[in-house]
Parts: sequence; structure tokens; C-alpha cells
Amino acid sequence: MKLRSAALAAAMALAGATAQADVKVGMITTLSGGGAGLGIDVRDGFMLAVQQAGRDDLEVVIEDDQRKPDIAVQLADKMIQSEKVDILTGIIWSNLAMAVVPAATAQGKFYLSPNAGPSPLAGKGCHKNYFNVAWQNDNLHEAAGAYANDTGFKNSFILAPNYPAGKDALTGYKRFFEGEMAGELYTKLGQTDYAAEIAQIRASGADSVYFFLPGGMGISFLKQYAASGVELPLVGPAFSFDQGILQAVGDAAMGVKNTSQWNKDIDNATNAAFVETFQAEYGRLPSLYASQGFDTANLLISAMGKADVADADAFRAALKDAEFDSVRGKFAFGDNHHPVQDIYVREVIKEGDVYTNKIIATGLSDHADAYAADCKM
Amino acid sequence: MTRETWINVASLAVLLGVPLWALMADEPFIITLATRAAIFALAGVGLNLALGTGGLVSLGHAAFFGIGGYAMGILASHAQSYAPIMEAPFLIEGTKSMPVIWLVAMVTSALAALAIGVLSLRTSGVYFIMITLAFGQMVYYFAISWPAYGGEDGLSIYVRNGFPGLNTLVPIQFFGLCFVILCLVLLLMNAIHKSAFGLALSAARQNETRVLSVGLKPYHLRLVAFVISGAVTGLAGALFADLNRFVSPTMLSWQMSGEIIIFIIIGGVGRLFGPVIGAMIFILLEHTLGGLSEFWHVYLGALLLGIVLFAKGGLIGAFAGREKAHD
Amino acid sequence: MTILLFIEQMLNGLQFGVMLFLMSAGLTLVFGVMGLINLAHGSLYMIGAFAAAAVAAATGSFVLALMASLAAAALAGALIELTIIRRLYDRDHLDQVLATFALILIFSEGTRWMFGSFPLFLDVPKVLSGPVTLPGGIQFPAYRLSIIVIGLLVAGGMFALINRTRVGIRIRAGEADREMIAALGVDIAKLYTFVFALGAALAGFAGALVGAIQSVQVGMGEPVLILAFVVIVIGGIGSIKGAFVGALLVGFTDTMGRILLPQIFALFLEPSSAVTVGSALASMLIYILMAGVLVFRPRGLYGVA
Amino acid sequence: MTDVVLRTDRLFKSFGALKATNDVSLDLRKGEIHALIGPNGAGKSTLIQQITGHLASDSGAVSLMDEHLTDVGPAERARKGLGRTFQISSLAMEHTVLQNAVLGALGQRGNVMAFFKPVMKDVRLVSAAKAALAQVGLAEFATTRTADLSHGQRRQLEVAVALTLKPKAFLMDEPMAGLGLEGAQQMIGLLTELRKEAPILLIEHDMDAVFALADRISVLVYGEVIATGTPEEIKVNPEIRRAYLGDEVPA
Repeated sequence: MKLRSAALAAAMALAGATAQADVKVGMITTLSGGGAGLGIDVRDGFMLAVQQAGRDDLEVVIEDDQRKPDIAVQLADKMIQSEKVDILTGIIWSNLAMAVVPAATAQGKFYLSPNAGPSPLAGKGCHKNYFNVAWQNDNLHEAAGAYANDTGFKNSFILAPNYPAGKDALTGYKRFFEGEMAGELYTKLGQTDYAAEIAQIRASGADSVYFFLPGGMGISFLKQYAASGVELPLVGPAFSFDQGILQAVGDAAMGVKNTSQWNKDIDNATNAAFVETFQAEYGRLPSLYASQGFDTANLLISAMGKADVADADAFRAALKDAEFDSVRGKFAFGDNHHPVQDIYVREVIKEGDVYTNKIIATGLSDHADAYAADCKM
Repeated sequence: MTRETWINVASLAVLLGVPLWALMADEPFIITLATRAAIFALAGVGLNLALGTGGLVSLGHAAFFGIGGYAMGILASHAQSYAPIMEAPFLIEGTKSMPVIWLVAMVTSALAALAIGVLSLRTSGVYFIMITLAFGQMVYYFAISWPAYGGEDGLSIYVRNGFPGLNTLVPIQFFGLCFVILCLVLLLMNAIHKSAFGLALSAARQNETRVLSVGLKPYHLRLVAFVISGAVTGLAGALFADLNRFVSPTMLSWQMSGEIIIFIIIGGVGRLFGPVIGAMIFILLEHTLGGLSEFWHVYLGALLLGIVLFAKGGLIGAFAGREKAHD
Repeated sequence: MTILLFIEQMLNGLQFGVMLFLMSAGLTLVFGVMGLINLAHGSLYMIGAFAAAAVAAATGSFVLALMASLAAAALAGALIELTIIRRLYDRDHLDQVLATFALILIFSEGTRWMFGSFPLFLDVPKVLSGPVTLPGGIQFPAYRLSIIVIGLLVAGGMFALINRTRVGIRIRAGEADREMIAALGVDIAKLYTFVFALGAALAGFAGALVGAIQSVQVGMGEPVLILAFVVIVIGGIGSIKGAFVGALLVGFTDTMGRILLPQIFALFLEPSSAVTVGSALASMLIYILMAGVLVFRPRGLYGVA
Repeated sequence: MTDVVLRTDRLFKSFGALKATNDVSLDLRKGEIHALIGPNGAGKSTLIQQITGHLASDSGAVSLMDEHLTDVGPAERARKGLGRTFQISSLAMEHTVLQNAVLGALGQRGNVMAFFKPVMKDVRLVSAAKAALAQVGLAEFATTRTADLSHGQRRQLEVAVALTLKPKAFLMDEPMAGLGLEGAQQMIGLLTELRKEAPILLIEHDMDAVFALADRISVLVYGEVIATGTPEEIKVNPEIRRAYLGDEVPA
């Protein structure tokens, strides 16, 4: 397994030692096919932190799930049965997380989620060994709803793809938004043409539009929205405005507000160093996903400093403490092991030739998620 | 024994031997891979009746694979939460018993195959390929957008379903179960192939007019073949879902249909053991090439291309020569 | 829904249909003339979009980008025709499906290897970037309007090519009887390469046009490929006219279904389930249309028995 | 008439403007060979296809032993007793010769939905198939792959498959086509045997064979039957000499 040896070699070379690894991490993430960009960012962010820590007692095994749930399950079995890892991490997509996490935690492994946060895992299906380092899926949408109130929007048109994460998104927005709904649409997953939806928006009499269309769907929507001449203010979650895809949207994204728990201009030393070293190492600006990968690794490393992974209870407590320097500034876990954090509102700007974001407001402060109460842990 | 028979026996021996070796060597993951191969082989054996013997190139068999998977997911999730599937007009409860799940999976996928087959078999050739694809896509989008059973997130089962007398959570025991089912289905398919039905079905593939002129109806033959084929693929789907303890719309995607066809073509179309060898090689490639490079699909593509262009009749064809006419 | 909105949605349906025609024309031509099912058609579409994005980034000219898309896709098409595709003409559909599926894998990952995993940028030209106001006060994006015009021009050009030119006569002859045309002394190998490259160029051109308002990314070709197959199967494989009618039918059905179905279900269901049921049905609608057409006309609307 | 086995009653079939068959009424009587002759494109094959049900008629009726067949498909017609051979051999080429014959026997039995019993071990089917093969002289080729048969052998196999159906009437579309002199002689001998089993409606271009075999001859020109009669009557019919045979009347 070449990837694995490369990762190992990197860790070893930095550590300059050949001692037996004490903590073994299995990373299952998407490295090929559609959506590979996200997995690559998480991996790179994670490995940057591992390198910087320079610990010789940490080994990372990386595998590509091809964004297929059955492959992810199979890799998890492999990590647990053959590699005998202590901790799993890396999954990008909610549906893959739902396939892997319950079984992995049931077998006594730790799982640290660097991206996906499906609601069942935050509520009824929470588990003591499951820690989400990114967000619960609804969080960014809730912050967008709150921001819409703050801005004075009274009548929103909202749309998302017709699948569970899409429904969570619109539910999340509505949970905080106090105004009226001018319209609510579920589009086909993977849809690339939004002319009909945009015409609906134009005719709806809304004063604002909220959309959750991750990946290529968002790129298509933004370009088509810009060309349509509809000038209602647009708000979305960070996923459609991430560093990786913003360049592909171009001018069409300029000025659009989006919600995120991280941005490269968050003012703290860890973040500044992260942005600088990531750029130096990989030759591109870090994305939201890279920041989540970086935080995930640092959380893990902080826990390794306080407890032995073999002592599950102590290690779990160390993870729960979350005593690491997050690129987001303050970071804490709620009782359901999901983040309690600030969620910001960003605006797309242009720095030289590069499209990026700057923070313009705080959407929600010390925000936890809506499902924590359902979690019996 | 003919050379093809030798290859068939050898392939079963390898499929059985590798996990036994893995058991000794304490490599449980290899057993999981072998189980995956056995289940994929079963799905391919199912499709091969329609595609190989009947000449029906179905690009929608993932529908049956997925329906089998969802039969398992729905039954087991209801059993898990102690909520009946329906109470009126009569009570249907979930179950965690594999034999019941298999039966339900086969019946539901057979019914789906009957419905799809009745309409699709009016067409032929490319149109048949495309109409089966269309029905597959319908089921796929239905599963994604229907919220009751998880939509795109799918359904997780925390503990594998049970089989009387076995601990299915032990990899080798679950493998044994799948292997035995595969062998039984191979025996069944062998019987069908040699039966009156098999003779007529295969004749209908070669020459439809001939079959009509002796007073037999190709449409009926094909419909029955399609239904049996769907039921077997549905059974494979139920096992696959149990292997992963998880079912999602990915099992229903057109790429899945394509993969099942690939198993058959790698091994050899219409050969009884074609899908067995094809599935084993596919899993081997996926596992080894995946480690070579992030861009391993390029190598997989090149390899498939090579097989299509240069090994007509699949690998069995390349090694055993033309199919021997049955006596 | 007001009349104006309805007309606007019809225009959207027309534009989607025309776009689908651009993608389907080459596919149906290749099948009609050579009897080849080409799953890699979507890859040629992607190659066109990537070539356009790369050239647009380098030169800033959209016209050059469009030309690059034509050239790159035609070249890629000719290349695979000469090396691989021509070995498949005499094979059954199964072999064709598998071989061209293999080509998808190679093209997709090859493109990712060359251009990376992130989507590329391709924007509409400045002059066409905003909306125009149509009679009745409908605001319609200028670029989409140009797609409708270009698509109709291409459709007209295709009809003229097939019906009026010497090459067209040969193509039609080739559809009717392969041996006949060889007997007439036409170099059939060259004709096939030409037809395949033409189909590829059309796909690439469509990719570039559409890429400007969608996302230029690896894997963009496959959803389109399936739609294009739906179109040509509805129309009758091999028929350019069928592809045109099928494309418009699918365009209108999909667009109107997306908008109308949730509203129709809202009449007798509570709002949230109306949206769910309506959207679910809308995403299945074109497949239902295709199955329906095939059940009643097993060879499509304009297919020959 | 009680000895009529197969009857067509005013059959019509047009392809666009072309009238392929135009008001064709024929009958086939017990024990006879009724030959259908006519120039290429006269509609002979169209007529056969209409009788077997492979082609739907525009109007008219077909009946077998006074039972109407018009509304049923080709499979039912075969099952009711129409055994046919094709102008171009139509066989399952990958199967063996015996398997093709067994297929016919299966059709005769009617029930094909048997999934577990090896069909080639079914004594009744196999012996019926072997008997038919023996009758046409293909017994020694039973295990040969059909694709490996010579052209003449394939024609014989077609006849054997039709035989296994135990039909009430045979429809034979140019069984001599492409056979050499020796083959044609063999086929003539075979047909002479077969007429004992069931009457034969024979389409044939080989006039020597037609005049040697036929009890009655019908002449089809431009889709119309212009005359029906004994070979002698046809030979001397001046209208036919003009319209079809020219002056090259076979001796």
C-alpha cells in the first residue's frame, strides 16, 4: 500500500526514529472520482498537523473510499480487522459516515469526524466514542437563518437537493429564520440546470434566497443566478464558497454571504501559522476542509499527550477536554461530543486574482446543535 | 473433465482456499474480501441467466440488487427498533432472521423483475438496454428522495442478522454461508441450463424465429428468465447488505449495474462460472490497483479494454477455448 | 402561475431541450451509422469543456475557447476511433458497452491527473453575461438565448448535412447498408472516422457551451450521457429528427415537471409531503416518459423497425 | 370439403403502395403436395409468413382443419399444427443438431417450463428427435454443432425440426434452394416420404422438383393467384406460358 508507506515515511522521517508506533489512525476518505478535492484537503490538513507534531508514536494509514459507502465499510473492516487501528477518521460524506461510524464505534474504536455531521449521530444515535470536530450538519444553515433575521430579511426562498442533507439544511435554516417562506424547493441530486428554479425565485416575491447546493451543483447555480439578472441577496453555507471551488465560480460569487465556522482571516496565531505553512507545503490556500483536517489531527495529538489510547476512558476524557489550539480560536465539545463554537458570516471578495472570503459578522455565538438533548450518553 | 471444468473447480477451490488460509494467517479482512467476491459472483450468476443464456443485456440489475438490500435493511431496522412495518390491515413485523430476509428479498425482487420485465421485454437490443437502465434510474431516484428509509444516507444495521446455528458476525462463518449459497445457486443454474427451459431460452437468444416456429413463446421464456435472474440478484443484494450491515441507494446506481456486467464479461458471457472468476478478479484488481495509485481507475480501464479487445469470450474463453456444445 | 412565468418556463424547457439535442446529435449519429453504443460520449463532452476552460484561461477569448473545444474533442474522437472504436463495430452491444465504459474510466481519471480534482473556471463572455428583456417583459439570460439560437442553427446544419451534401448521402447510405456503400467505392473506414470525429466535436462543443453556465469538473459527462441516451431512445436511435424531438420533449417534461408536480401535489397533500412527493416524482419523470414511450413504441418515436 | 387441411381465404397484404398479396385464396388437401410458383417478388414468401402468422394480414382468414388461426400468433399456429421450414436456414447455430430437434419435440409437447430435469436425458423427447433425424438422414450428425453443418444438412435439419412437431400441414419455403443436383434429389425423396405424414404447401423455384412432386400447382403473379391446376394443366395453360413460364416449358 503505497499511500500508507508514504504517510509512514513522512511521519518517520520527521521523527527520525523507528520506534514502534503507539497510536494507529485509519483515515478513510475520498481521493478519487467526484468530490476527491474535499478528501484531499482533509488529508493534507491532517497530515500537515501530524508532520508538525513530529511524534514517532503516531502512524496514519490512508485509504480511498471512492465516495462509495460499501467501499468505506469494507475499508473500515480492513482498518479494524487487519490494521488494528485505534482511531478512525477522514470520512467526508454523511451517507458514508452513517455506513461506517455506528459499526466502528460499536466495536470500541474511536471515530473523529473531520467533516460529516449527520443528525442521527448527534441525537439518538450518539456514541461516547464518536467525536465530531467539524460541525453538526445543521449548524451552518442555522447560522444563516440567524443572519437573515439580523439583516432584516422577511421573506426567503429556500432550495436544496432532495436528499437527507438537503432536508436537514432547509430545516436548519427554518429553525432560526423568523420570517416567511416565499417558496421551498427540492431539486434533483446532481442537477446542473437551474433555469426553472431561478424563474420561480424571480416570480416568488422573496426578499432573499437561501440555497444549499454542494459541489458542482452550487457552481452551476451561482453562475446561472448571476446571469439571470435576479438581484435578490443570496446566502449559502460555506460549502459552495470554499477555496477549492470559488475559483471555478469566479465573479458570479462576488459579494455573496455565506456561513462558516472558519476562515483564513480568523485572528489567532495557530490559524496564521496554519495558513502560512499549508500554503508553503502544498502551494495552495487552505480550505475549510483542510482546516477541519488540521484541527482533527491536533485534537488527537492533544489527547495523546494526556492519556494512553489503550485506556479508553482516559483517552475519551482527554478528547472531550479538547485542549488544543484550534484554528477557529475557541473550541469545545458539547455533551454529545459535537462542537460548541462560533459560526461566522463571510463575504466573497477578491484578493488580487484570487477569490476568497472575509468575515463580516458573527452569525451565532457558542452555538451547539439542536439534537444534543436527544443524546443519552 | 474438460478444461473448462478444471477451471471451474479451480476457481471454487481458490475462492474457498483463500479465506481458509486467511483464517490461519489471522487476516480477517481477506475473508471479508472473499465474502464480497462470493456475493458479487452470486449477483453475476443471477444476471448471467438473463444476459448470457437469454441474451438480455440488462443495464438495470442494480435495481434488484438494491431491492434485495433494502428488503434486508427495512426488515432488520424495524426489528431493531421493535416498530412493526405495518399494523393495518394486518401486522407485519421486522425480523433479524436471515432465511426470512432472503425469502422476502427474493420475492420482492422477483416481483419487481416481473413488473419491469413485462414492460421491457416488448423491446429488444439497444432499446432493451436503455429501458432497463431507465427503470433502474427510477428506482434509484425514488430511493434517494424517499425519506422514510434514510434516503441517500441509507440504513445502518448495527448487528449482522442471524442464521440458526451460526455466529454470522464471525467473518469465516458468514463467508461459509455465502459460499454455500453460491454453490447451491450454481448447481441450480447448471440444472436450468441443461433443462428444457434452458434449451429453449438459449435457442431464443440464438434465433427467435426458430423458437416461435416450434410453437414456443420467446417472450414468456425471457420473462421467466428475467424474474429468476432478478430474484437471484436480489438474494445477492440481501447478503451484500448484511456483509456491510448497511444499505444505501449506491447499490441501485447504474454504475452498480455496470459492475455486475463487468464481472460476467471478465469471466466469460454465458459461462456458468464466468461471474465467479470475474468477481474474484475484479475484487483482486480493486484491492491491489487501489494501492498502486490514486489514479488506479486508469489501469482498471486499460485492463478492461484489453479483455474486451483481445480476450473474446472472457478469461474462461481465452483459456478453455470455444464453449463446448452440450450433448 | 402567471402566463408570463409559464412562458418563461417554456423557454427554459426549450433551452434545456436544445442543449440536450447538442449532446445527443453525435450519439445518435454514431449509433445510426456505425451501430455503436458509445458510453464515452460523455467523456468527449467533458474534454470539450476542459479544453475550452484551459484555452479561455490562457487567452481570455470565449470564441477561441469554443474552437478549442471543437478541435480537442474531434481530435480525441478521431484518436480513439482509429485505435479502439473501429475494432468494436462488428462486436455485439455488450462488448461495446464494456469497452466504452473502460474509456470513461481512463478519460475521467486521466483528466483528473492532468487538471487536478478541483472544478475549472469557464465563464460566459461579457457581452452575453446579463439578462435581456423579451417582449412581454420576460427577463431571460442572454447567454441562454444564444444557446437556443446556436442549438437551432446546429440542428439546421445537421439536417442540411445529412440531407443535402455528398457526405450526408454517404452517411445515409451507410446507415442503410454497409456493404452497399463499400461496393460503391466509398472508403468506409475514412467515413466512419469522420462521422465519429464529427459526433465527438458536437459533444465537445456542447460541453464548452454548457460548461460556461455549469461546473467544469471531472465526471460532468456521465449524468449528461444518461440524459442523452434517454433522448435518443425516445426519439428512435439513429434518427437526427428523433433526437431533436426527443430532446425537446425531455427538456419540456423535466422543466415543467420540476415546477408543476410539487404544486399539483400541494392541491391534495399537506405542503411538506407535497414537496417531497412532487420532487421525488419529478426526478423520475423523464425515465417514466422514456419507459412509457418504449412500451408503446418499442423502437422510439422515429426509429425504424 | 372434408379433405381440406389448410385454407387461406382472401388474404391481402400491402407494403405501402405495393400489394404483396392480393386476394389469395388457396387450399391444401389431405395427402397432397401443393406447389406455389411464381417469379421473384410475386409474394410467395409474404404469403407463407401470413399463413404462419409471422406477418399480420391486412385482411382475410387462415384456417387449419376448419379452425380459425387468423387471430393467434405464430407460436400458437405452430402448436396447432403448422410445421414450416425457412427460405434461409433458421436454426439455433450454437446448439447441436440433436438439440435443435429436441427443441422441436419440446414445442410439440408444449410444456417448456421445466427447470430441473436435464432435457437431453428425457427419453421421450430425445427418441422423438432422433427418429426425426433418422428420417431425414442426419442420425450420425446428432452431436455435431449446427454451425458446423453443410448447407444441405442444415436444410435437412430444418425439415427434421418441422417433423418433430408432428404437424397437420407442412409449409416449405424453397427447401431445394442452394442444394446441388444430388442434394435436390435427396430432398425430393424426403418430401415424397413426408407427404405420407401431412400435406405440404411447397414454394420452390426448381421447376424439375415442382413438376416431379406436386399434385397441384398454383401460380402467383404480382400477389394474385392466376391459376391452380394439376402439373399437366399448368404446363399447357397458355396464359401461364405467356405470363410466367415464357416458352421454356420444362420437358
